[in-house]
Amino acid sequence: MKTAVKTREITLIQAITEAMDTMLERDPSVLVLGEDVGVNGGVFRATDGLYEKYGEDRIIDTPLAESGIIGTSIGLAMNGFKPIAEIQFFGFIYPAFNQIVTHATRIRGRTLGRFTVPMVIRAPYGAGVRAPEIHSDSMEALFTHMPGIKVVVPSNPYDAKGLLIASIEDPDPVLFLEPMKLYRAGRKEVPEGYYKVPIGKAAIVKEGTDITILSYGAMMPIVLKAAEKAEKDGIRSEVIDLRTLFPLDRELIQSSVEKTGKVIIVHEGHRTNGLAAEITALINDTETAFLSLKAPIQRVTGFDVPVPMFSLEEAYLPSIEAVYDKIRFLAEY
Amino acid sequence: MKTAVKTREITLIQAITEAMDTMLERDPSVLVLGEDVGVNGGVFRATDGLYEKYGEDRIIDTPLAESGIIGTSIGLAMNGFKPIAEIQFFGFIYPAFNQIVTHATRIRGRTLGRFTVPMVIRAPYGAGVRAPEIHSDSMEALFTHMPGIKVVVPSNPYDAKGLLIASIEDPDPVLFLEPMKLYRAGRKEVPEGYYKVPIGKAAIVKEGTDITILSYGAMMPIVLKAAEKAEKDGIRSEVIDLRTLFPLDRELIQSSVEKTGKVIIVHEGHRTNGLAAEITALINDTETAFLSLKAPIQRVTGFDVPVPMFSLEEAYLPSIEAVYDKIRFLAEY
Amino acid sequence: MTDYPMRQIIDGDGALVDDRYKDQLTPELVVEMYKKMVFARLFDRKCVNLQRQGRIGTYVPFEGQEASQVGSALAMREDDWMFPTYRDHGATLTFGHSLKNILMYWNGRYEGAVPPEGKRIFPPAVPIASQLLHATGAAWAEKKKGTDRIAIVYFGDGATSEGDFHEGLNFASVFQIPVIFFNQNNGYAISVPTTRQMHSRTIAQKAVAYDMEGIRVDGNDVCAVYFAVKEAAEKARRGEGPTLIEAVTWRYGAHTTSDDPSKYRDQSENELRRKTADPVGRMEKFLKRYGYWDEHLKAYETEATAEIETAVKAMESEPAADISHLFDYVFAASPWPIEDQKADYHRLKGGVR
Amino acid sequence: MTDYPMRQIIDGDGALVDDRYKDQLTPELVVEMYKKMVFARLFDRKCVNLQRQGRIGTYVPFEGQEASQVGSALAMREDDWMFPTYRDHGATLTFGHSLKNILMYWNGRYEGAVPPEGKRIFPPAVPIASQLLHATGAAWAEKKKGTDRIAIVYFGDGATSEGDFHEGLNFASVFQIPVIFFNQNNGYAISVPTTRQMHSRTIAQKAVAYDMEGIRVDGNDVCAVYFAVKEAAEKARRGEGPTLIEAVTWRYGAHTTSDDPSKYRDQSENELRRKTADPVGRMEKFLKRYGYWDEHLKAYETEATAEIETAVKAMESEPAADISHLFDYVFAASPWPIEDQKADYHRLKGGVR
Ligand SMILES: Cc1ncc(C[n+]2csc(CCOP(=O)(O)OP(=O)(O)O)c2C)c(N)n1
Ligand SMILES: Cc1ncc(C[n+]2csc(CCOP(=O)(O)OP(=O)(O)O)c2C)c(N)n1
Ligand SMILES: [Mg+2]
Ligand SMILES: [Mg+2]
Repeated sequence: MKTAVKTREITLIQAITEAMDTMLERDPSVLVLGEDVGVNGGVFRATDGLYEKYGEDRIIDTPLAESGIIGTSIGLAMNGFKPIAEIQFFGFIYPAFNQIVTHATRIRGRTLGRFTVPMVIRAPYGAGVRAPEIHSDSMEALFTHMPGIKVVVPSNPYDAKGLLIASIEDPDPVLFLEPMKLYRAGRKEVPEGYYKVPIGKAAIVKEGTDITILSYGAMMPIVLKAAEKAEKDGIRSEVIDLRTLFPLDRELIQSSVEKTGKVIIVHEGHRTNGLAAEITALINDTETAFLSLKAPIQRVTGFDVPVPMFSLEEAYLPSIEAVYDKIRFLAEY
Repeated sequence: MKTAVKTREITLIQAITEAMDTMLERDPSVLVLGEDVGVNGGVFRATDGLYEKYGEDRIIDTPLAESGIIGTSIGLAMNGFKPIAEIQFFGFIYPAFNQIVTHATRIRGRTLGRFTVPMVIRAPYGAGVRAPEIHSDSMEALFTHMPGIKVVVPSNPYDAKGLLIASIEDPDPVLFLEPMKLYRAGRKEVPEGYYKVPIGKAAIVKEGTDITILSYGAMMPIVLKAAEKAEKDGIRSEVIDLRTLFPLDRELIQSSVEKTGKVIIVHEGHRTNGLAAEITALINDTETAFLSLKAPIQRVTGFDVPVPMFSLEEAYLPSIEAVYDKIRFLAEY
Repeated sequence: MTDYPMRQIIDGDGALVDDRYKDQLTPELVVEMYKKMVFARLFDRKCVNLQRQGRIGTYVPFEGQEASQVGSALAMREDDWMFPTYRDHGATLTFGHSLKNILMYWNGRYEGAVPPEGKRIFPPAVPIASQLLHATGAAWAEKKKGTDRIAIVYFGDGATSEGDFHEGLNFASVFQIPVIFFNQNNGYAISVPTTRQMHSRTIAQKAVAYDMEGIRVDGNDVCAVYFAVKEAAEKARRGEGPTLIEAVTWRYGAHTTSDDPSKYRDQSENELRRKTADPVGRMEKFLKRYGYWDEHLKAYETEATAEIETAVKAMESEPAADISHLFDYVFAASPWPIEDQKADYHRLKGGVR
Repeated sequence: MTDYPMRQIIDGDGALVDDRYKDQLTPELVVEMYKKMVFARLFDRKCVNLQRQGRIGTYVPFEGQEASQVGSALAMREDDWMFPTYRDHGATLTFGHSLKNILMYWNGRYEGAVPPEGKRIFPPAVPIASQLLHATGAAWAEKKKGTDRIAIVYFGDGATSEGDFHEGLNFASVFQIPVIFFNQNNGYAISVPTTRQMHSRTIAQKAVAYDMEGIRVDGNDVCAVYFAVKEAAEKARRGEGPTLIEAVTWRYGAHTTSDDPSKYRDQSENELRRKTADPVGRMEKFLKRYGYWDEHLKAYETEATAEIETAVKAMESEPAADISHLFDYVFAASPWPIEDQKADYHRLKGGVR
């Protein structure tokens, strides 16, 4: 028996607000902390209305100090609360790096589970919105390399809400990256109230038999457009939205690769030691997938240069053409 | 005509001291900064004698603040000096992460070359010396992913001196990682005075035809022992010391892989998004290398768990057996 | 607790309230101060308009902070170092930065962070408070070279919460580095008021932690700012170390052009402040009151506007951003990954495979 | 500049120099203080010996700092939070940590950072100053829960240079969090003397930056430390916010067992201090002087030694480190990469492929 769940069309950022709202309501231990998240409702309005609804004890404007935000969140988390710490832009997470890599991720292990850090770090990431300098980084690979934290990146409103709720309920630290470019890029049917999208599961967003394209976050629309273009040439790509970057959904990647034997990985983070490197290695590690490869795996990524000022950001970002080029290359291989 | 260069047998850490001494003497703009590098000569004695020789204006005991050390070094570097900043242990570099990833690496680009940051960050890294907690990290992959910095890791006294001198002369930031475990692990012939080992070049330390083993730093002795053991079974491994992790020596890797068709990559850093992932992807990217692969590339790495307290560090670290196991696996493939 | 009274030389009505500086307030100086503030304000308003018209990207306005920025910049020597934030174009312009380049900065162009040849101006600091350490390092270098050049570094009230603020002041005090920490306390860090940013009543008192001199000054009084910085600069040049200056000011506008200040503050306060404490208005009153006013100063606005318009035109007639700026300035010599990626980029653009 | 005189209750000769605390110095309390200090010292010396014999790894001795550690720990309530550094076993032992576990910590064992059931003791902080924020967060949680539990966090003079020191004090002051920042100024951060670490004459004065109460206390006077912390604790419990306490002390030994202090300081100062200011010796003098001394206190050393020896035996008879500690505690449920790697590890150990 299925209960009718009401859905509405909302944007990705509204979905994020809803996820926090839902969890703030269900669980009194949930807190929101960050710069400008309270009275102002967040610089992107992700926390809009929450301050009014839950008050300053739960929606907390902090001083301007990322290490302070994460460090105190760790203390709150290991003493009974579930902090959702907002980092205003992903490019400003670095001052908190020590607190994340040395503490948030290690406290469970260091104390054999006596103390734990159930917290979510939310941050808008990525280029393409003409933001000021250093506001457009996409350094998720720094965090997938770091043991002890999960990394989640939604690409649509439905996943955003369900994954954020799952992240808040996760007993361990989760880095939740929000594609700034997709915050208001479109609306999608999203259920009211509580539901979860599981962490660690990718999704096939377009089935196909010729080429597997793996991507996530703000690159999904680019990839889909390239795949559609190639479809007109008769090339059927299977497009997978990874959704979680650590741990990766090995089974889904593997089964798709075994089907197509050809793989393109697309991300806007830098190439060297980026996610595409790990996924390439993962496919290589899985003997059946490796043996089914009919061509070298193709990486379409941000370049090994800093994310530029906005006049050059389109040149930096993987383009539809760049993905299409690789599709053609593999189709003809 | 070759001039006879005097050599002596010295340890890796002595070689590092010599490199700094050589450059401090040749170039008055070279400075050494860090915690306990002055009066104390460094907690590992890497700067032993330098304070007495060059005085407190050039060998500078700083306050205990990594962001401060790197941040002021950036200012010194872009105003005419060449700071060698010591981070006492690699695991304590994280408080300086913002200064490195946002500033040291981006200032040349942000100012189209008007300001530059010629500096070296030295840090002892790695496990296996029964150090206290959090003193044994091996997070080099965080830095290979970051545009704008070179990453160098010597494994023997000769390379250590020559690479450090090259790093000090480099016009851009260089992260120079020193394998703590090899600081005093043995002596090697090292020339007196000035010489360089080029950044970006790997070295074949053992030639072979059956399997290529790529590694660096403290793992080199482990790899060599495993290769020797396999040699007794008649398996001829080619062992390559990467020496520079960014930029990698693509040509050498490629030519060896094309010769052997079988590859093992060994590092003590964590597996996911570690160097082995990038190297696997790099081989995959190079069509000739990819096509010559006769078996999946094998990764022998530290696990995706924090580097443990020392009672478990041997379990964490890649062992001779683990490398040997992969050699056998590939030989039989 | 230590008390830091707010220094003032000219009050909101343009009256000279501190006689000690009378002789130093030459006609040239006060007119220069006034003109630079007018120029800065016109420039700032122009930028806000350009942003509204979509001719530049997000912009960070500084209207209301002209006295702090102009006064401090004028007090520095031409060959000194300046480390501004994203909001300090009033300071950098006064200090000799290029109008066109600043405009290009907000147009997302790398040229924007490049100062004119010979000018020691760092790119605007974006990650809050990180620049305090760069300034400290650069000034330390001057000390090591034995020059008497010094550095001034700008930062906001919010910046005082970051660890780098603390590390910068500590390094500077330990090594007695010739750097001026110039804080513009404009009451807000985006939406967060100073009272929520810190529990201390002043920023100046934070200097106590470093046994450093701390000074609190009316940041809307260009003269008070000027002399506070000048004295700190002389002290630094004499080798007597760093100073922390808190200039108490106010931004009239939004945090950036994407911000809506009515979400977090009562905007009517702006109008009150404009009447009673405006930096430009106050200086105009002063000039008139003491006979420095000259009708050609009225015409100066037209002159300044023309100069700004010329720069806008120059900015807009620049060719598109140079793709080499993306690839060729990461390292002195690009390593193969960048070279390869650049070639691949060009191959794709050329349509050849 | 603000002045912070050093509080003392008992001087180096064991004389009561501040009468106000007379009534509160009950026989039970002073004997307890003495015994805990004796115990801590014996434990510390034992550890140094164990390290020399290769029975534990690098160890961080605290001899000389017993008064600071024992006094502060005794002033806390059983159910409070404690955030120690690697050098604060005198405090954690007094506060109820397990002897055996502390020994295991220095034997590279994860069990070492696990406090006895119900005890709110965090693992020793290793990256300097990071723990100030954890303590602030944990105490904030108590405030949010409405309890009157508070937190004490330990850190050294060197730690005051890190950004996290500043951020911790700022957060605590802004949110009026019930946390005590307990600084042990032992004169050195490894080889770097306090005079080189900071330009300020005291650490206590750094509280001015946060309009926080700062207290400077003789860290070798267990009574002065005890009452300073007790008062700060009561204040915090009343909801009146955080306090910064600087306990001025001295470590006799090396920074760690791998350190050679003769490289950077004149070791003769130790002997002088041992004579004139030793925390244990002073308390013994006090007890004798005021008639609290009891011959069974002499025997206490034997008792304590036996207890320590028992713990050492227990530590040494532990089975080898459990490999599951490496893999099974990173996440609540290990994701596949860890599960796979664990399986691979076991496969290799089992010799099967
Ligand atoms: C490290 C870092 N965190 C967050 C931000 C986002 N941010 C930009 S400006 C700002 C407020 C700065 O306030 P203040 O220091 O008072 O300077 P003001 O903008 O008022 O001039 C914030 C939070 C940033 N740029 N850098
Ligand atoms: C972030 C960080 N940097 C460097 C170190 C190495 N280190 C360990 S102890 C120490 C000195 C600490 O001095 P202080 O804070 O005075 O404490 P003490 O050791 O004297 O008790 C240093 C530099 C570290 N543990 N963490
Ligand atoms: Mg401000
Ligand atoms: Mg100390």
